[in-house]
Amino acid sequence: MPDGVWSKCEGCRRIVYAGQLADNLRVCPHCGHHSDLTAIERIDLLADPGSFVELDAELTSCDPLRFVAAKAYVDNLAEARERCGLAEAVLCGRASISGHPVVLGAMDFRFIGASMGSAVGEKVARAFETAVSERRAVVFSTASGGARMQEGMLSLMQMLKTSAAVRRLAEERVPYISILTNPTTGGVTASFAVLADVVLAEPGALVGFAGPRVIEQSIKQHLPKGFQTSEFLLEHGMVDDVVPRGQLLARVTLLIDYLTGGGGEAS
Amino acid sequence: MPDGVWSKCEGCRRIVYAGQLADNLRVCPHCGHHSDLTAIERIDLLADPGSFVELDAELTSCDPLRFVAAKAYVDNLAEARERCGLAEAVLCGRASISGHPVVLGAMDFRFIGASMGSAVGEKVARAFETAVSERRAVVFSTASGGARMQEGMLSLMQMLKTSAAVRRLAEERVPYISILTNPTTGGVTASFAVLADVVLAEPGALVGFAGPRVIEQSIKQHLPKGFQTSEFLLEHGMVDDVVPRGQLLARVTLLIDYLTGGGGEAS
Amino acid sequence: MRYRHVLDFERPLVELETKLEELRSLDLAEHPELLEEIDRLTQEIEALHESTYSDLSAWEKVQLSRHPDRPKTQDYLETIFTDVVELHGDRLYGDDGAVVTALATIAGRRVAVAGHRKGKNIRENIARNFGMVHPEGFRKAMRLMRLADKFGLPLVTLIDTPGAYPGIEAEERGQAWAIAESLALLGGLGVPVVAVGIGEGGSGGALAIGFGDRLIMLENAYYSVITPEACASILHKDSEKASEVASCLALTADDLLRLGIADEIVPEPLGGAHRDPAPVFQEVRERIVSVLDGLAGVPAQELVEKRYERLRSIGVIDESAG
Amino acid sequence: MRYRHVLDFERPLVELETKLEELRSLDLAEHPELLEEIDRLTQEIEALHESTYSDLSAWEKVQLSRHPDRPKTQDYLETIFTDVVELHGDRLYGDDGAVVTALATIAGRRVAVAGHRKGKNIRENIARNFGMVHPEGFRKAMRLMRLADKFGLPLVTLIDTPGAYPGIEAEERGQAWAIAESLALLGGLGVPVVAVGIGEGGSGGALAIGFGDRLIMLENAYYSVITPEACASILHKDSEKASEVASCLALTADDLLRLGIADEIVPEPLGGAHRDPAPVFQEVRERIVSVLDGLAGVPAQELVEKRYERLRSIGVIDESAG
Ligand SMILES: [Zn+2]
Ligand SMILES: [Zn+2]
Repeated sequence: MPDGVWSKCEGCRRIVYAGQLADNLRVCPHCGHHSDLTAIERIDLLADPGSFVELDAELTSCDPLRFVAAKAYVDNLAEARERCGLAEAVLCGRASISGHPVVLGAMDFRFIGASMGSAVGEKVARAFETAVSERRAVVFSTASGGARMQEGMLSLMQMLKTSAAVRRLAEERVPYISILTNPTTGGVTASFAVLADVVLAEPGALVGFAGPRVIEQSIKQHLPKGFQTSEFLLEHGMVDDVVPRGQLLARVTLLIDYLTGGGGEAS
Repeated sequence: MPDGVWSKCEGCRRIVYAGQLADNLRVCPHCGHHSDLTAIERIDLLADPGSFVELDAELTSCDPLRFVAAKAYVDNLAEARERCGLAEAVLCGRASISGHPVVLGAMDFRFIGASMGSAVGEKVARAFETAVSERRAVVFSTASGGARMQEGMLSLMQMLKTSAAVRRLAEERVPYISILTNPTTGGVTASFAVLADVVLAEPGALVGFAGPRVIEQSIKQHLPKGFQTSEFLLEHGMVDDVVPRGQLLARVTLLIDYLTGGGGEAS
Repeated sequence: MRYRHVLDFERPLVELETKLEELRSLDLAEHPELLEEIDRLTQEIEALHESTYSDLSAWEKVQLSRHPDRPKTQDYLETIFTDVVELHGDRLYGDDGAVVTALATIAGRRVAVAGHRKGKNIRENIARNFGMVHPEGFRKAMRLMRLADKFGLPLVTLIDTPGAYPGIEAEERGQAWAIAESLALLGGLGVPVVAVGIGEGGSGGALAIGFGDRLIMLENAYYSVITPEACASILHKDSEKASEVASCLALTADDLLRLGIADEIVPEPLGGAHRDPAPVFQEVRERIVSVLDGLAGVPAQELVEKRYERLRSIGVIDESAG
Repeated sequence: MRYRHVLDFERPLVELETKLEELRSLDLAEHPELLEEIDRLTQEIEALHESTYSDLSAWEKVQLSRHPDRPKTQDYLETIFTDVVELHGDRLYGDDGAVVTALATIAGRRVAVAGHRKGKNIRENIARNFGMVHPEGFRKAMRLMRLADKFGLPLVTLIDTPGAYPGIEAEERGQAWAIAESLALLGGLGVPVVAVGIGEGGSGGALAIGFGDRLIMLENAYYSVITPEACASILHKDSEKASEVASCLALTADDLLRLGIADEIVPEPLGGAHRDPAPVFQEVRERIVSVLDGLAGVPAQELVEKRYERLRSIGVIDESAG
């Protein structure tokens, strides 16, 4: 399919012209299907133009276990960096959203499934620490396949590291809003992603702990339609709302406004 | 049935001699059925002999609404006082349990179903306040049919009053152990009874919010066997343990010991 | 005027009004003798209207408080608040439709709002379980309370429930535990709490979010330790005696004011808030704002202490002797 | 000696041992020529025993960690602790049999204990879901953690789970939410926390209660970001390659020590802790007590800060350039 000209919608299988899709924030104009965004597109969606200044841009993963499977982990990393133009699977930085100073984070699923290894965990923890010291609200768009198994236990421990960082933020009463996007599973869901004061999700996103295939293997039956979608989570009380991409900026702005006012007059 | 000689067990319908029943803490030697105890029996079960000193013994209910139904509330009160030899449906006092100084409370179901009106709420709140100021652990045996409707909204507000009193106790990190006995329902269950650090229940006790008849009327079907028993609550994660009466003193003693040590050496 | 829902005690009035409408629909030029009859009937209706609504019994107020057309929590959210952001779920089990939680703005002041939520029709009422709360509803409200406390947002609660739902699953998931924890949390919130009784105040399910530093009651709202029907069924084995029992339970706004539980009463138009909601919304808004302004800047610890003292003072006891 | 359960890599050894027993059961007075054969076999077994167990691969250790006869959390509760008071339930939904929470005494020191709980037979394992935790299990552990924090009781955790349960209901009730909240809580406890890896350490379900101020690993316990089988199934579409993958994942006690995650290793008898549990219990008890004594009296805030610094130091990154 010639890239950049037209594409087939994953939701309704209809043909959508690229320009039209881009104008519509990559939401299908026919069926409302939300296509995945890159980390940079996520930041552009929310940050005031030109306001994003990346933190820890130089911080990258290593290969402490010299992990080799079908491919060597170092080659996975090199290939992902090359293809995505990113040092790692997460971008964090200072930014402003509708004038509010924030720390803004976004994950990029193209980068080894936005899995969380040492570098992702470290960048996330530092982002929360910056937010504490500068009393900036945190807004985080998550996407992840889970922990980065190529870094073994070092990767698992990032769940605890990032959760502890959120706890410190919460203790200082600095607001945190997370946006769960397709897909967010495993160790990222089960750590900083869901520990926000307000958890939003994009329509139709797959969000859960265990992946659907793992569950199907475990229970030896097919999963019901709609299982582990944003809408399923809303019904089960796990997210505050499912927000279409076109309304996300307005909603996040309003939420920051409520949570940073300290009970005073509306701005 | 000639009182004090023999009685028919409500659990197994067998005849039990009164002396045998009394020796066995009023637990049926045949089937283990736990008969209801009076407030004084409850205190005797736990307090070191002679250690109980009642608080607010003079504090009694009034009839602020001049409530009259089948009987006038004032007559209910007079009759209950006469029959039970108690000023109200709850006894609270200082005591020691296996040497530990505590505030000990016990409710008496014979007194208008141990319902909670202004006087019960006041006595319970004062008991928790005494525990805070003297840093005594609280041990409370509950039994109640709920709020005392003859005092209307004054009665409902006692739920909030007693819950707020428990919150202050919790804030001061003073331990609180409750023992749910048959029956504990309505406003007492839904306030101080279940807010303890450790919640124990006697075997087979009926414990819940709505009474079984109310639920049956609401859902128009019969309730499953064992519904709202202590064992049901244990299975549903609501109580820490179901403890037979014969083991209660030892268990409560051990728990006080754990929760008052402040992490030091065992005494 | 047609009423969609007619309460028992309104029936004589509605019959006269129907008759009047019929007369008016006739050609009066052909029947000039009817003019007098219409005049007479109009006066009669006016008098009956006054007598029907001006001195309502407790039971009549209970009926009014349950009127299907009566303004509901959702109406208040849509009229007296702006920038409403609804927050869903308890993060534990579900999202109870019988409770709504939101961040909202009232006359420029940012607050958190929790309310019981009844529907206006069968479809809505099924989704919202007729405003009868399950444990996950109380836990949803607790999440909002913690958020309000954390970020210094005053809490406004809107009370309108027949009570906590009495059902098997509600008991299984700890109905009593959820209510008790909610009460303890409410007692310790370090932000101003304003509760408004807008309709039914059914027992523990109402109380779980239904008290604060100030309790405002609508004139025809009730708040009771038990529903009159349930009380009659226990005391008289006859739920038909509800009307008799209702006046004993001290459940009207006036009773609550007298007992020192409610602080102020918002008057309703004759016949109830649904006859002309706009001034009621206006008045409720002003009262809430006035309470919020009065409590603005009070330190958290002082709010908690004062609320506890207020609670401690409720009740009538005798300490003189047994 | 008969083994109830024989692991794959133990099979050659067990075959020889079985043969030796058969020989010994013969009448040696009638067959004196067998004495020499018995001697030879005994030596061969000794050598094979040594070589089988002395340099176990990661995969062999994983198998040992799962051995049905291996001492479980319940065994530790019964041997190294006294005055155990089990506390049940999460006060929200249920009482997960896959997690045990208790107050207990160890060498005279009062502590709180949380552990994953596997069974020793099918019946127990069904009740305990093979140690695979549902959200209510994590919430049960959280209740204990809060109790420990409130009353200043050090927390001891015993890690032994294949992982959090991957099932429909677990997801419905917020498996990820329960784990995440448990992690945040663990990070902020103002009491000493000692974690002991006694068997399986399966991913997030292990981590939720599986870290603290000190992590003690049994020699043959493992702790892994993913089970070797699941990892092999993802990387090679072939769960049979688990043995190969196991050695890449850095999941053994030695690996964890090298990576700065574990602090100390408790040696096991050749063949695993189940061959001779008594000295293992003894050693684990001493190690826990020693950690508790080392941390006694440290102020809550300092414990939390140090734990955070410890966590912050875990990971290998490059900051020099992209
Ligand atoms: Zn489409
Ligand atoms: Zn019996």
